[in-house]
Amino acid sequence: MLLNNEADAAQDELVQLIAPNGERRHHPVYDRWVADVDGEALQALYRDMVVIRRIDAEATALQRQGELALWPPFLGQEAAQIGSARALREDDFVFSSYRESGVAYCRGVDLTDLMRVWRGNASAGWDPFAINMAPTQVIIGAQTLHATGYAMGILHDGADSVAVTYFGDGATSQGDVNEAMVFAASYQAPVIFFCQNNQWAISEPVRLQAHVPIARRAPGFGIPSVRVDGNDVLACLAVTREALDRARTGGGPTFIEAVTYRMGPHTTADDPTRYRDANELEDWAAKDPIARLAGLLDAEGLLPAEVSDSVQASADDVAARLREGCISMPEPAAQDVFKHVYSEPNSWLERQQDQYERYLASFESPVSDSSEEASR
Amino acid sequence: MLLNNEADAAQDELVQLIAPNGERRHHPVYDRWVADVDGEALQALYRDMVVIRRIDAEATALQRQGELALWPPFLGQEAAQIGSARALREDDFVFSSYRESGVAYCRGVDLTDLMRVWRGNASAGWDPFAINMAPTQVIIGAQTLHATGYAMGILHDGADSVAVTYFGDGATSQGDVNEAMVFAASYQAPVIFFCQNNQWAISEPVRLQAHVPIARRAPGFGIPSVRVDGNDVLACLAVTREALDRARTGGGPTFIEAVTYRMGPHTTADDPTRYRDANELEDWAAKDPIARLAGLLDAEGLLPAEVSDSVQASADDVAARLREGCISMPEPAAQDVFKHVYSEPNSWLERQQDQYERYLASFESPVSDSSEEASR
Amino acid sequence: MATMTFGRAINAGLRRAMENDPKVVLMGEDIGKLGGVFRVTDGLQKDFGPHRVVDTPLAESGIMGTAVGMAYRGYRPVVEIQFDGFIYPAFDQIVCQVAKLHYRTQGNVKMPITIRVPFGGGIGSPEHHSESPEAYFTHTSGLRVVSVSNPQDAYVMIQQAIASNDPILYFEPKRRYHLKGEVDESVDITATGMGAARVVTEGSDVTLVTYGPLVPTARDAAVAASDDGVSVEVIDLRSLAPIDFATVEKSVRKTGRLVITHEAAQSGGLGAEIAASITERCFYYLEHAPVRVTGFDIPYPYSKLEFHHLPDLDRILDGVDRALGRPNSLSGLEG
Amino acid sequence: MATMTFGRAINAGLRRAMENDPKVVLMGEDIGKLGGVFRVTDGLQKDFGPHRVVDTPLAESGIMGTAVGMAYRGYRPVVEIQFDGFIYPAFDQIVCQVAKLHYRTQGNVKMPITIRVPFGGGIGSPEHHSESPEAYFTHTSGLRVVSVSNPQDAYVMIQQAIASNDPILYFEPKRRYHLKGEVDESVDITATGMGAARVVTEGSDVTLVTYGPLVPTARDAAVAASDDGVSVEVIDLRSLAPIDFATVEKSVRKTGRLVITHEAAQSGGLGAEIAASITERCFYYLEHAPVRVTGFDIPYPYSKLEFHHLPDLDRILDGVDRALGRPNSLSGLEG
Ligand SMILES: Cc1ncc(C[n+]2csc(CCOP(=O)(O)OP(=O)(O)O)c2C)c(N)n1
Ligand SMILES: Cc1ncc(C[n+]2csc(CCOP(=O)(O)OP(=O)(O)O)c2C)c(N)n1
Ligand SMILES: [Mg+2]
Ligand SMILES: [Mg+2]
Repeated sequence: MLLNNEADAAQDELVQLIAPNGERRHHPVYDRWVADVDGEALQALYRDMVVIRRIDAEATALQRQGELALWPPFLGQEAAQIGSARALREDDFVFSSYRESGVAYCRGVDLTDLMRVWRGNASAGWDPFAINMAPTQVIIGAQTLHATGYAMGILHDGADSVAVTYFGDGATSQGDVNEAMVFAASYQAPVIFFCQNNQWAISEPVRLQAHVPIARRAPGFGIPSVRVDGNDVLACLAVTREALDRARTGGGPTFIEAVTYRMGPHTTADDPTRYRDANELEDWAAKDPIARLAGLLDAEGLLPAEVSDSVQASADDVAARLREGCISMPEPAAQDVFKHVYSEPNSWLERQQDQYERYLASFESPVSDSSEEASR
Repeated sequence: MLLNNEADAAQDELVQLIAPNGERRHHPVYDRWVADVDGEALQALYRDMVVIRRIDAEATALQRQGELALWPPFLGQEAAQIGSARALREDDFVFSSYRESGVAYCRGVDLTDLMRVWRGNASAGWDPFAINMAPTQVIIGAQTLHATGYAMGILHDGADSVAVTYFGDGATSQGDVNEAMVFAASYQAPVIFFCQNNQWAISEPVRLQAHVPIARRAPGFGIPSVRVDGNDVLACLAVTREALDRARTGGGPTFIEAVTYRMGPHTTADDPTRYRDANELEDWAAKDPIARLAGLLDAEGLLPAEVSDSVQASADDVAARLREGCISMPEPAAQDVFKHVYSEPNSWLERQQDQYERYLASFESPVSDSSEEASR
Repeated sequence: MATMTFGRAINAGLRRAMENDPKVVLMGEDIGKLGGVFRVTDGLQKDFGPHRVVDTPLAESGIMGTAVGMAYRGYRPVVEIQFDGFIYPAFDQIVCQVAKLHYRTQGNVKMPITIRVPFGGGIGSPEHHSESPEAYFTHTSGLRVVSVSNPQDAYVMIQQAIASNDPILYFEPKRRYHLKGEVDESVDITATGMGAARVVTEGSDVTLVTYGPLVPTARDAAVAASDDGVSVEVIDLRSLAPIDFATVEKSVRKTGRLVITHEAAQSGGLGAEIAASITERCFYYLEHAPVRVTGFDIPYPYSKLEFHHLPDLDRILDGVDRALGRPNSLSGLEG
Repeated sequence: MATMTFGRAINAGLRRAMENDPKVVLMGEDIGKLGGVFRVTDGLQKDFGPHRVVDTPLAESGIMGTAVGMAYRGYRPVVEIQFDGFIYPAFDQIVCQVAKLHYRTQGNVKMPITIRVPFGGGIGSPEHHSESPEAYFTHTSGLRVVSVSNPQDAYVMIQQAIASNDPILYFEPKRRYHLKGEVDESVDITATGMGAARVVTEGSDVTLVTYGPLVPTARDAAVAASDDGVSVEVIDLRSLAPIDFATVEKSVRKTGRLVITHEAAQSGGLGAEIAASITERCFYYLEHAPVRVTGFDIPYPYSKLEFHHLPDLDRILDGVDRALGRPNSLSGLEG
């Protein structure tokens, strides 16, 4: 019997709980996963999204002002990041790419730490164990295997934590991501594959990576998957909670495709006008995740001026602290270049460090007498 | 909507045209692909299977006698190899692993060439362009990308040839095989992924690689797939013909899972009693591909003694030529070690070759006078 | 003669190669409409079409493996690896397939694949964007490796690489993409081989060997040294595997002193091979052990520290002093 | 003291490490019921269970990447790569992740991963089963690399590797798996570091440096040379990154002559680093340029030719002759 790839409308349908106009949509399966989300909780999600959008804008500004070397904006992906990350427990562990600053915010990252990598002051901004989130990953897809291995460790420990890995639509083409699904399915590891399909991998449209919806990939590996409106924070929360529950109760991995849009450039070094149509951006602007939740809150009277103002104040405060932390970051010392390559002493490196320190010292004082040196 | 991995019986059903007892089964879709296969053609397929089984046995014997360094038997997989390979046109191109000696036979490989690699006399036994089949591939899965790239070249050329790649169940876990599917789907390349699921990857059962039937993998990449009884030569012929037709007419790639069984050890160096049950072998022996076709032929009066005898004589003849070619293979010369590393002169290698030749020569004649050498 | 940037010169060379041979096909991530993240393929898809300039899915092993298949089919793929640090997923296909197929098939299968790799540091990038992986490939038999240091060589050598029937790693020093130079587009690329090293500046006291990004730095160092009365001969290797040791040997027989500089980590770097080979070939001419001025044995550091890692003019001069046996920061530590 | 084969000694070391630390987990293809294709893990799954001895899907990048995740979770994975030639699909995870995570996280994330690799040739295998890829890893900062040459070292060093918080490539010379030797299982593995080279036989005329599979061959060469009146000091490096140059230096200061032998291709091989470093450290003690006796710059050949590629006793003796400046096959070619 030939298995074909003709569209199965039901399969490809997006889970949506808030329509683009802000209307609450009911869903037979997923409503129950957000039944506890009351007005206050919705306001909190709103606050999160506004704050991280402000972080994104502030970081972009810092880059333009020369305070950051680079910044990968997540503008437009706030619902996918907040909805999923707010579903997590503290003891869950996140393995993300480079674009999940919104997720890092939810994990409680220090704002200065969030800037370190992008200012060029670190290769990893934070202590992964302090916030249970691995550092940014630049090698596309590599982190999905780490998450899977971590989840195998959870199984081993008999714990009910979950590993969650974030990656993009482009990443699904990498061998590593597919191998991660093989391992996750084989061991039934408690890992969630959270794919933010933001339609683009730098200049390449998602159609170059896949002719069928990405969510269809995982079932072929034996992993259930779900396609969710990635601009709907409630829907993202719901599907992530369901997946977490499955993982915690021995049900193994889940694949989530959050269909969203990268409204900005790939990074501040990119110029999207070279490859994409302005119209496309407009279409997606109409589905803006923040405006959408604001619509729902408004309709339910949950967005009075004092709430708006307070959210605004939070965002201002975060932005100010972010900027301050960024520009007052201490400069690293030359010797730092040699630190932590190994956890144990290494004769090759010690020799090089020793030579380099003498070399640096030679700029400060006249070269010392060679006989004295020789006696060392 | 959650896409799950619950078994869909219809999807997982094997295409079968000959039952294990030799009865012809009718199939609504695939009968037409073998409508032209008359008694003579069936006898030819039978002859092929008997001959390659004899090749396999002879090579195994040669290994036991120390004439081959190693041999990977394909015992039990004759129908999958003959059925698929006999569907091909001369201008199609095969990229296989190491176990497809039966396919190479169909491509017209010289019998001595077939033994070269396994005797340790070559890294590639034949000229790929002489039989339109790439040499054996040891790196699991690597060849699937070569086939896909070759198929991209066919597209480019506007030709209607097809690239066919063979690989095992274990190989499906490799990143390369999954990336090959991504590329094949993206460009709609005319390539057939022919997976011989022989239930084992050395000592690992297929369940370790995949909890769901392997044929389900491809549709998630946008590639139609089919699951076929790999011990049924007619069914293998039918599904391959259909896939070839699709590829030739612009329909892109197809994935075929041929469900079969490796009745022998992984290679002559392996001892399967360490990891698998004797009962399993018995079960599969009852589905033997050759006995099955013999049953059908018998029932239809197509296997009289003169046919059996002639087939036997063919097999004997091939075995004799194989053995003779193998044991009379000339030994390589020392200088061969340096040949063909590059197609253009290379100063590093020339120097090493020069040194080594002088070194070898020094065993033949006394070391020449150093002043004479110095003048070189 | 036209003045053009380094990147533009490669672009012009690619264009010329594509015009001359319809079997030349470019493959890579974002090389089409975007023209590559460094714009090296700018305009080529527009002019040659998406079948000659192929945007690929995001998978380096896939790119390299399909390029092998294209080569089987008679094409001459030119693969762009977006950044040095992203070549590793393709490592298996490069070392086990690309490098070996000609040998194992006794020459029946040619692998005329050119692998373009923007490499090296100095541009303030985050992790994995500043690697110098050349030594992995120079140690891989069956591959040729080149690196270019100026627009003219870039223009000529990309065409020579594409024309060669052997697989070639073509390393482009990314921090020099904007370097401008004269390019003679009328030059006959078949007139010279690709393997010859070039003496950049002649000198008599010390031989300074380098390639790619550090060639301009080495030249500056030679100028600075000459102010100090030291005559430095700078050699740009151009071909890293094989290395034109005859040219280096000739120089060292003259100077008796050798300094090698590269960005890659010292241990097991190309400098080791050069030091070892030249010591073998010129032992009785050497006045001092060959000196290596290289990156440290550390992962490439974050950008605020990269100029501590990268050899610069002062560190090269310090190396020259050491080769001359002059008292300096390391006096008494060696020899 | 017990007599055991090389393979058995590693097995015993693995068993001891697993008994001592429940966080030690073995991962790889066919390591469970089969006990690995070389039977090195024989019996371990039966005794420790399938959660401690994990048969993995057939995907090396997957194995290495999940091992990284296990390390994040506090485990100490011991990964078996079935054969040297199958390590390349994992290359990206090894060089970009395993090697770098400690550095980039400023020590917050430890990567106590041991990667066991049966390596080298001489067993008559087909392609990709006889590689010597060690130089790729010794050039990769952040990794440590060791190779063992006898059952006692194998037993001790596998435990030391597992106990170390740094990632370690542990190269096992597959053609010596059946070599037997005495193993003292009571030895305290913390008493000595893993990095020290070992003087196998003392000598005064030439220093002969090697590791792994060629240690027995080098020892035999020393015996043969002594019949000829030449006293060869054989050093087994044991640690390949970093190399204990102090021990080699001491020897070369005494002998003035250095021969290095390994199976890997010459250009860019470990021999280049040893020659370069020892020349730097002992220039004024050297009577002759360091001599390299290695595999050629070719893909590993098919087995009928492998003994032309692999250094053997005669080629090593020829190298010793060269280092002594004796007239021999290459007289007049160098220097
Ligand atoms: C192995 C590797 N190859 C290439 C790159 C260069 N690169 C960085 S981001 C990117 C696109 C990623 O697209 P996607 O996975 O959709 O994530 P997004 O950037 O859209 O969040 C590419 C090609 C890389 N970082 N790593
Ligand atoms: C990259 C790589 N990893 C591991 C191996 C070792 N190996 C050789 S065959 C094999 C099993 C392959 O199983 P499968 O793909 O099912 O093919 P089969 O042997 O059953 O035909 C393994 C693990 C290899 N050759 N290449
Ligand atoms: Mg994307
Ligand atoms: Mg199999």
